[in-house]
Amino acid sequence: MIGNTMSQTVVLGVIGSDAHVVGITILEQAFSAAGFDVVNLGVQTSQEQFAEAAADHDAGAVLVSSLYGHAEQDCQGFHQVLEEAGVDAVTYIGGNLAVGQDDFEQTRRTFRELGFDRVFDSETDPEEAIAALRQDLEITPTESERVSVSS
Amino acid sequence: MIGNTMSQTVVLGVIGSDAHVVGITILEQAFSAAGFDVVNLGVQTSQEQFAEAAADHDAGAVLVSSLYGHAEQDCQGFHQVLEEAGVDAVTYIGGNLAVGQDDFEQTRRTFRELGFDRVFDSETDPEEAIAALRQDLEITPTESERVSVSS
Amino acid sequence: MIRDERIPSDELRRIDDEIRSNWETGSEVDFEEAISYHESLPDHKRFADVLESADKPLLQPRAGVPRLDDQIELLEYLHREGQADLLPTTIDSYTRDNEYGKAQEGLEKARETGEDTLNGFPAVNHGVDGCRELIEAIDAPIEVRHGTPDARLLAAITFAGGFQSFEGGPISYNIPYTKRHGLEETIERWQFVDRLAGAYTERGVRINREPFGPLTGTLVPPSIAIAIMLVEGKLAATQGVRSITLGYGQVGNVVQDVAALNALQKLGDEYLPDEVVVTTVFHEWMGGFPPDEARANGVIGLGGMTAAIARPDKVITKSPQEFQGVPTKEANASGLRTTRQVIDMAIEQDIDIDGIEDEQELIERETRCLMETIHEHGDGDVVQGTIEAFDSGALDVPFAPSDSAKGAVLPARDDDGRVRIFEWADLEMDDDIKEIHKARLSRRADTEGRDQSFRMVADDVDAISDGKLIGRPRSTQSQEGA
Amino acid sequence: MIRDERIPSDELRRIDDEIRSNWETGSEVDFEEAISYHESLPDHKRFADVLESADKPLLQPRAGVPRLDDQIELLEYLHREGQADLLPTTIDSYTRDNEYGKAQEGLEKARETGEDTLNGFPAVNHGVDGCRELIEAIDAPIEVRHGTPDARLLAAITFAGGFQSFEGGPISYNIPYTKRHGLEETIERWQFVDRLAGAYTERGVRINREPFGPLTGTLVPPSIAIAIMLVEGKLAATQGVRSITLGYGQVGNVVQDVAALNALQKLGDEYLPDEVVVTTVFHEWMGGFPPDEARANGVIGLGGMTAAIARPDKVITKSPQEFQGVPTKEANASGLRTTRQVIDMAIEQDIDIDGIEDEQELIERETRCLMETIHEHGDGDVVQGTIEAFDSGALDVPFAPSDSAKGAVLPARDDDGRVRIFEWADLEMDDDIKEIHKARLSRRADTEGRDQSFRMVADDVDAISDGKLIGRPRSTQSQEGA
Ligand code: B12
Ligand code: B12
Repeated sequence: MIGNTMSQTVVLGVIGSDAHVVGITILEQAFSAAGFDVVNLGVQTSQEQFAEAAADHDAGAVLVSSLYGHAEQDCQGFHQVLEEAGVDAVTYIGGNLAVGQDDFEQTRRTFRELGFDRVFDSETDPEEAIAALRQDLEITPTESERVSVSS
Repeated sequence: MIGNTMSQTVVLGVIGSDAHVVGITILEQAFSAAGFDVVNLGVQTSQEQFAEAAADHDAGAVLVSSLYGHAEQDCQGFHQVLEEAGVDAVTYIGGNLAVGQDDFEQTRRTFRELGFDRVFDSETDPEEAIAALRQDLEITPTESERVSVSS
Repeated sequence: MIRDERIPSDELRRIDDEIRSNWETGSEVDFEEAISYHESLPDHKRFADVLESADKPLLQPRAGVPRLDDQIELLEYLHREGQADLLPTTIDSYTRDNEYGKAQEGLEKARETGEDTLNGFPAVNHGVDGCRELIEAIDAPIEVRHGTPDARLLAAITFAGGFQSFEGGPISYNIPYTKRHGLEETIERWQFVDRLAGAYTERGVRINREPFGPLTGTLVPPSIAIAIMLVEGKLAATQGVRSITLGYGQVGNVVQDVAALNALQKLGDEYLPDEVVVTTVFHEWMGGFPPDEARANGVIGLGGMTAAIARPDKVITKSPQEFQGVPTKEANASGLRTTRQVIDMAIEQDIDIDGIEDEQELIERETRCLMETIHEHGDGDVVQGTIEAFDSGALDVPFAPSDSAKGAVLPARDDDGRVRIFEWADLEMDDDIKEIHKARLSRRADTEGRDQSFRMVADDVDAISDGKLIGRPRSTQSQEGA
Repeated sequence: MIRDERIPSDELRRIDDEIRSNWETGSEVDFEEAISYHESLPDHKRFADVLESADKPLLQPRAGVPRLDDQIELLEYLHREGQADLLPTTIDSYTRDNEYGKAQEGLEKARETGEDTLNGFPAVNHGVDGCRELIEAIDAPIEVRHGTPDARLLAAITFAGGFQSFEGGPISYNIPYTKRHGLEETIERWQFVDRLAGAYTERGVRINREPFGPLTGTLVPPSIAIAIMLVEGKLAATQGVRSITLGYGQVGNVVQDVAALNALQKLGDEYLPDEVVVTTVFHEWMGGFPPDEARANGVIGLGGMTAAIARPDKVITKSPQEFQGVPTKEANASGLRTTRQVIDMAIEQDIDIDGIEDEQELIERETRCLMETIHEHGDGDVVQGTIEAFDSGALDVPFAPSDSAKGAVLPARDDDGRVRIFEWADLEMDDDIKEIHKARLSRRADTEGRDQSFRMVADDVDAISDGKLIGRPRSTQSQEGA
């Protein structure tokens, strides 16, 4: 698994039955331009499809997007599924993660507890996520490993 | 003083150095149309001018308008001045009575304590004030008298 | 091979029986009884009549919460405090996926915890009686709004439940809303929905149908949206629908928006059969909103202004909290009142803007090109033509997540902020029209001193949420800025 | 007899000495030292330069609180969170009445209790040093805004305190703001203010002067406002002012507002001497606001839209809390951002509305009639002409509380919502122009099936706060309503 932690391949998709595609279209573009290999699974991607693609491509990171407000339900057990598929990647989630006008810190906690290494709100500029990923993949791979395993 | 309590004459003006004239222009019009005799003192009227006009015309009611946010200072001691001039009229105040975004119930209390029989906010339709005055002048003159004396 | 033909009555009945067995509440539906129920409703709850007889744009928000009592309270609030003329019931995402079991779980969880665990009202689970309770509680017409590729059971239940307006269509609720549903499949399913609405219509209950005009909500060129509206309108008319509201989502350029709404009404009247009453609905900006309520109110204000000039029959309002998530009822009502104020202040004014006719003519010509190619692709049949045209890319929608559309066409704003086509891919269009777009876009590229590229598209996607209409590069912005 | 002539230097010095003895802080002023102070200020705090070189409308709110630290905090907030380009310091009412003692009491009470016991910033009491602390703390130009008939001491202190822009004028801060000050008196006093600004100007410190265009804020016919702006501009120019911003308050009809702003700039350039740089400022609706923030945002949105089309040099924004009282800083910033969003979305668009030229021509003709009558009343002297014209009623302002104006002219909206004159009283105007107004108003009366009367005026006064532009009688409203 050691070789994988430095993989520049990023698996990207919108989880559940969410069809908001514009955000990941922009993200795909931005991560590609930043030199990552992006596998864009598109919208309405299941947990299993994320896991399969991440395993197939030895992904260094799995980026989950959700806009429509069902992210919490859609991500239950997601990290279990990844683990079972032997995926050991940094996991990020971003977008509009709660139904309604929630407090983001609360939302962040919820998704951290579900196992995501980083949680981004919908004001996130792609550059922020790129900077974070550069750091997580190259500078502190072991720490991010620890976090995703302890989830 | 008994004869005066039923006077249909209304003295109207804007107190202090306030120059907002549009409201009293509308009020003058509405009270006249409703059959009252209106003495409109205009803007920037002092406490003494109100008292003098009310005494001169045996006014049944004194209607004070204030929009610019200094009403509380401008009305300190007003009822004293009226009393000294021998004015025994119903007193109303209306308009925008506090500086800033105050709670109106609090404002109402303040001006009731200063001696006004009724306190109106700036959403007041002239018809409401007319209805109130009809009631105060014709139906319960003694009660309104009591209130204005006990102030 | 599926064609644009009316579903025969026996077939209608067969499908109806079949789909009603998909969830327990399906058995509550009795068509004859439903007709009498609709007949018992007062005039001011008859959606089509209220909409068609209005003499200024009626306002309608979006709103849906899982529990019935909450939904009643929410709609009452929006009617009273937001002065909404027409009300919505937005359906949750599980129902849109026909996952009635999951919706039931969510509904039960909502009932237990009091939290909104679904992003809408699961009308199928509430059943006919639940819907009727809602219809009876609210003193205005209510429309079902959703995003469901297969809305047959939802239609059967909500029509019987007293709703007289139903949003969506086989393209507009497929291409922007789902990845894997084929167009042939959704057309067949929506033919049933329309046929059912037609069956009510024949019995005097004119169910209003409203294709979803904004599509992906993101820089959709007007002619593409209008062509799809015309197709869905025709399909609905074939099945007997007689009250059709064609939709359009604001792009933010006033001239283009007014021109597009004019073209939509004109082409709607032209392309749809005479017996159909065609109305229009204008959606306030459907793309990304600013993450700031004050700025969002500016976006809403521009929407209201556009509506005051174009005078569509209906306006779907946004709330200042659009960016953040499902709005509070207060924010939702506030979007309604901001819009109402702007419309009512501007609508009595004579505001004739130059260039609207020219832009309208361009939009009409483009739309006719697209309608022509659909006609040709289908050898005269609009169903086959639509399927084939999407398949070949001759018809396409920008940012379409669906596998049924190429999603290869890319829009960008010109120097005046009108949405043009930057990447045509295989979209069918006369060459001289393409030249017009190209010229307008290269004028913008000149202004900005940069090449046309995906960067420009991405900048345009973010522009309104960043406070501008046109996604200028940083350098130009600082040059022109104060 | 006072005339439009420049105050001689020795006279300027004499008055200056005299008025500076009215309050203790007056002695802090030292002209030469003040010039060096201004020279030490960075370019981005030079009001006239920033305003005149802007290439899109700059935004400025209204704001003033009694305590210096609070005022700094407030302006920093509006600059940062409201993205205001220019900042204000609104002066309290006691200072406007030259009651520096009462202002002092209020200020001390504010310092003790932390409450805002004054409705503005008592700049005279804060003195030169207090003003400079403010100027230094804020990274943008700041204007003094007030409403003071006799603003001589305020000007002396704030100019020396580093402010480079000063609102008001002898008519615009008299007629709407006070009952008993004679025009002759206020003109004389403002000649001093302008002369002082002119003295700074001669030394290279171009103090910007801004006559208050909205006047009573209530349905002021554009030509009346423009004529008064021209008079005040001329008076200021005579005293040596070289940067003049003429003002205009939104009436709410887009065509009339754009036409008026165009006319204001054009006539300003024409009537004022060439060496004056004339800019314009547009005030968002200055009359009664809706008692509802959502609706108020609609009013603000329409203001932003109008500004985007007319492109004045500056816009004074309103807050959604205008109705209620002095706004919180958050509401104030939100009015700025709503306006900014609408302007930035609309300003790059080509929005040419029909009829603007015609309306502009009418406004120009009316304004010329008024300027002509002023000229005649004063035998060529604009000071005497203004005094005499107000005295005869040939020049008048609707709803003027001042004894110096007849206040007999009454405006009403026509059927398109443009402000016309219903009661001319003695206002000077060519008969054919009066006929145009009459025809437009009788068209409205026909629409409404009622006579022209004060009722119509009163309905128009309330209309915007009631959610409409035109004050239709209830019956017509229900006829047209949905
Ligand atoms: C356009 C839009 C639509 C279009 C989508 C078209 C399409 N297929 O893409 C349409 C109209 C079809 C639509 C439908 C729906 N929508 Co919608 N939609 C929007 C809207 C207005 C803009 C979204 C957008 O494109 N933004 C522009 C892109 C560039 O930004 P973005 O998506 O936020 O992505 C950026 C960031 O979030 C971040 N990001 C996103 N994901 C990730 C992941 C990672 C790892 C990282 C680091 C960053 C990141 O980076 C991205 C690029 O900058 C938003 C509100 C808003 N934001 O203004 C609502 C919104 C997202 N929609 C919403 C809803 C509820 C729905 C529906 C359920 C509505 C309905 N009842 O019909 C359906 C859902 C359909 C479905 N099955 O998914 C809600 C979600 C509510 C919530 N979360 O609480 C929102 C917030 C609107 C609202 N206020 O109610 N919608
Ligand atoms: C027009 C206006 C002006 C015009 C006034 C022209 C004139 N001479 O009349 C101008 C531009 C000159 C002006 C100046 C100022 N104004 Co001013 N103005 C307004 C505005 C926008 C509308 C007022 C109006 O005409 N309304 C229409 C009439 C019909 O309604 P009305 O006045 O409210 O009156 C009705 C009711 O209130 C009620 N009513 C009123 N009095 C009474 C009395 C009784 C007994 C009863 C029963 C009912 C009643 O009935 C009336 C008829 O329906 C208000 C805000 C608003 N309301 O939207 C601010 C407002 C009143 N002004 C305000 C301020 C601060 C000022 C200034 C100090 C501002 C400044 N810093 O320059 C100066 C004061 C000058 C002075 N010496 O008075 C503040 C007051 C703040 C507060 N109370 O906390 C307000 C609320 C604006 C704000 N949000 O800051 N203003």
